[in-house]
Amino acid sequence: MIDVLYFAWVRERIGLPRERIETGAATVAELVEELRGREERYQAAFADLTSLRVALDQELASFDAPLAGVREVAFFPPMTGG
Amino acid sequence: MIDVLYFAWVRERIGLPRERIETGAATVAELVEELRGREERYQAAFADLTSLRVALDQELASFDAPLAGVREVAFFPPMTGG
Amino acid sequence: MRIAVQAEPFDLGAEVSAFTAGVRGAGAVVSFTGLVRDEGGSLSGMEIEHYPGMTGKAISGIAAEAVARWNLVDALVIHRYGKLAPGEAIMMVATAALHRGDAFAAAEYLMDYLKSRAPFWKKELSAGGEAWVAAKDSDEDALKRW
Amino acid sequence: MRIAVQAEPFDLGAEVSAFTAGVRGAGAVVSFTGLVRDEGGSLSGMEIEHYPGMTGKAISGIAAEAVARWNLVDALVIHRYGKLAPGEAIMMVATAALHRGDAFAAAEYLMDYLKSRAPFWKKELSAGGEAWVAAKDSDEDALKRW
Repeated sequence: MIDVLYFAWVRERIGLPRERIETGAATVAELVEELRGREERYQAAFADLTSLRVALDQELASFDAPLAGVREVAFFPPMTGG
Repeated sequence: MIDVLYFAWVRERIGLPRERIETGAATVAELVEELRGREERYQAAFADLTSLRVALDQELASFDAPLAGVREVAFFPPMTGG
Repeated sequence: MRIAVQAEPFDLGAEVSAFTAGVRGAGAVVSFTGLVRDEGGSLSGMEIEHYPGMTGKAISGIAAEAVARWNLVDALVIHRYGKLAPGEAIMMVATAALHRGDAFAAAEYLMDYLKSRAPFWKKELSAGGEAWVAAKDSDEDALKRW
Repeated sequence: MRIAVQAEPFDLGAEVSAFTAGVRGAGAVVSFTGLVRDEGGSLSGMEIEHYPGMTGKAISGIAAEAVARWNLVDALVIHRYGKLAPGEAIMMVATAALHRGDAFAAAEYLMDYLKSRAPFWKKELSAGGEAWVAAKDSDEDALKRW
């Protein structure tokens, strides 16, 4: 089981801020594929990975990063702080 | 008659902050020559022109600038504000 | 080094004063403040979302990097989230160093990294509706100079 | 645009607050403050001499140039003269612009020019005596980047 968090328009498209997911995905990219296969709203959120960022256990990561041992995955658009 | 002002160590070497001078000098450089010829303390102050700056009527100028129409000449070391 | 992530407004003047009073030995203090622009009156406000579990960590990492790289005497980052009105301060950074070059460089570095690497997302609110602020390529490019 | 040349201390926090409150429409405010360093405790203070007839004029010219070049919403310069103790603020600048790059660049420009083109001279006071601060080649070189 892994916690998956969504922020900004990713959260809005998927319609929830977080969920717990049972997954066998080995990498972030595999998890994205799995989510895309679920429902239209996931396809809408994950349509263009170049406009998305991912953090694993609160550290920025790449989409080919392994999920082994990871407890929290977060998906969000490029940040616009400051 | 022209007002001549001295600041920082130029003022200290010459021993006064300002004086009125009757001069026929056509340029700043000629005025400096004239002052140098006066007394030792002026020689000490004007020994090295590369370490001096000059302002004519409160605007930075060069040593070859003409004095015609100028009412106030100021000599000082490179500035150290900020 | 103080990092604050908060919904509440902060008192910019009091923060700059207190920061500066605490850095005896430094010769230069730089502060930056980001304000909600009113975009010619078209904006009614801004809403800032963040990632609570990550924000403090990310900012601390960026600030520690700046302190080490420019040998800062101290650094301060305050960043708000939630709803803000035009003219309100969104965030501030302050840096203190022996010399001005280091204080300026560190403050610009902090801003460039907070902009693109701290998990905040801005949404502009106007009479016409809401719109997420898109990240600018120029902000990502700004990181390359460091 | 406010230029102040004064012997009295100024209230940094109040100045930054008031400046920022007055620049509605701007998105970025940068402030710089120069402090008397204590040089490891060896300095008892600093005395700053200036050229009253020229100082205001020179600073106004530098500030007007910065406002025009970076399209500033506003700029502020306060510079003290006379005797200052270690830790005291010597001067400050503040700049306000739409975007952070302009506010930072204008503040650095102001500092570089005030340093070498405004008629102030610093003398360091210590138990061992007094010494005029020498201008640094690096300060003159800093002007070349603009």
